[in-house]
Amino acid sequence: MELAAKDQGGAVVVSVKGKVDTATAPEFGKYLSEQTDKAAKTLIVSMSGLDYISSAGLRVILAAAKKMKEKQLDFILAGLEGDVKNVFRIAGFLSLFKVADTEESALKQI
Amino acid sequence: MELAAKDQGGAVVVSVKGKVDTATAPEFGKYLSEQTDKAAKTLIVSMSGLDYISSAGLRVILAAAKKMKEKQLDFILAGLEGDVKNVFRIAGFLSLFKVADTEESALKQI
Amino acid sequence: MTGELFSQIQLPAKLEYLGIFIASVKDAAEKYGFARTRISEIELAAEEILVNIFNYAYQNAETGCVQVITGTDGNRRFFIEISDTGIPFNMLQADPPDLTSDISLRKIGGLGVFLARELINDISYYREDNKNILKIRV
Amino acid sequence: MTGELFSQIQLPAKLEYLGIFIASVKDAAEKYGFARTRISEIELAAEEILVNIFNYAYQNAETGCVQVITGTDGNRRFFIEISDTGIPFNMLQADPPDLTSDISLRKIGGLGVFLARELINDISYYREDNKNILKIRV
Ligand SMILES: Nc1ncnc2c1ncn2[C@@H]1O[C@H](COP(=O)(O)OP(=O)(O)O)[C@@H](O)[C@H]1O
Ligand SMILES: Nc1ncnc2c1ncn2[C@@H]1O[C@H](COP(=O)(O)OP(=O)(O)O)[C@@H](O)[C@H]1O
Repeated sequence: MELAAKDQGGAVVVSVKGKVDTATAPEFGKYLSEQTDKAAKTLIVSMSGLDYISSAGLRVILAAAKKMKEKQLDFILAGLEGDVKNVFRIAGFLSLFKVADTEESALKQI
Repeated sequence: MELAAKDQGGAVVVSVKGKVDTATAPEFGKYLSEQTDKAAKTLIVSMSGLDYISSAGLRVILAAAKKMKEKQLDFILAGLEGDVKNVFRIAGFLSLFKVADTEESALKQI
Repeated sequence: MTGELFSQIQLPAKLEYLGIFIASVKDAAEKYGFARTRISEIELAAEEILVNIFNYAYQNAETGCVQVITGTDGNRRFFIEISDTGIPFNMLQADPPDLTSDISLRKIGGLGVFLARELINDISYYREDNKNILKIRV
Repeated sequence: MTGELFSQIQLPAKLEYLGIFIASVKDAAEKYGFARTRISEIELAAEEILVNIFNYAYQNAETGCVQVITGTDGNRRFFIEISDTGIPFNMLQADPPDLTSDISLRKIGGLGVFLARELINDISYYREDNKNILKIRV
């Protein structure tokens, strides 16, 4: 799993690549929760490089979304593809969250 | 496993760190054989960072020593310690090869 | 016609062994010839079931083992059998998760069993010799 | 007093699984409480024996499995049992390697069995049900 964050004008973009499973999810959770704690604008989670996610990762995403909601700030999932997108669909997350095909289109939604 | 080589005046020093087991030995073998092919002076294999070696690694060492012998060039094992040194001892390699406690003392033997 | 045993692994029910269990399941699925997407779904279902055993099966007692067997049955169908000696638990009877509330009310968790069941049609459960035995047929 | 099973792993006899087998052996040895050096010796002996099975046991036939079981016996002594269904081979009867020739004449190879035997005093071999069974007691 690789994590990175960058400031993109109107938003903070956190990108997560590789594999988020039960073993790596805690690190992802810590990272994302730091970002939401200090967030003062929209948070975009970019997942175009994500190969695998299990429910431990979905937990982390939902927790971050809840925090952003409390702060009345936008939370967007970007770049969902293939197998990973299917997991989000089954979990009902595609209708729960704002979703954008790419990081760029997410930035345009702000 | 980490491999590195440097030219040290009178010798080429190849250092091998980490773990040489049956899975990593082929890469070590390829590396060492390239070094012996082009060797024109003493070859020192520095093993102070080596944590583990199995017979697949001993094979590689003996093959390199044979090549150096054919070329009538010196071959020295340096920095053997602890568990790894014990494996070399059991295999009879400590009496077979020139051995130096450290890379520095190997360089002094040239 | 008899099936073929591909792998059999029994280790303590601890997260540190997840990688070993998953590697054996993935390799078996690859050997059987499933497509990449199907392998990823099988991996996910196996992870969810295993992690639940790590987390819940031995909650009130010393941690026991999990056994994962992969192979093909008499009809050359791929199977994974996951068994533990923990508290009786039949995931086929677990309550469905909350899939409708909005973000603030949506419960965190409860998705593992659901994902496994959605991804794998044919899972059977039986309890025998104080063991939970899940047989997954793909 | 009965022993405790720590792990049981059965996978195809292929180098790609060496890491899994070794992880199970190392974890078991750590759990038992051996010192670092002893664990390293146990790991080495296990690697040599396993790799020989990968290389030689199924030379003339389809690759079968290796099974590695770790645990303690009735006297709480640590054991590793390694078994395969390959050609009969008793490593306790293998010829000793060349340990005396000088570099040019020294044979390359032949050290694996020797290392395993030097590092572990108590290894027993038996053949049963077309299996080679090595029991290593530490
Ligand atoms: N192997 C098991 N043994 C006992 N209880 C279990 C087991 N697996 C799951 N459960 C129960 O089922 C619930 C739902 O599991 P799951 O869908 O994976 O979601 P989560 O783990 O997030 O709660 C768990 O909270 C637990 O109470
Ligand atoms: N499991 C096995 N089945 C059949 N033959 C074996 C087995 N293990 C070892 N041997 C034989 O014993 C020999 C010595 O093995 P070893 O000491 O590991 O050295 P090497 O593998 O370098 O030859 C091998 O060359 C092989 O002929």
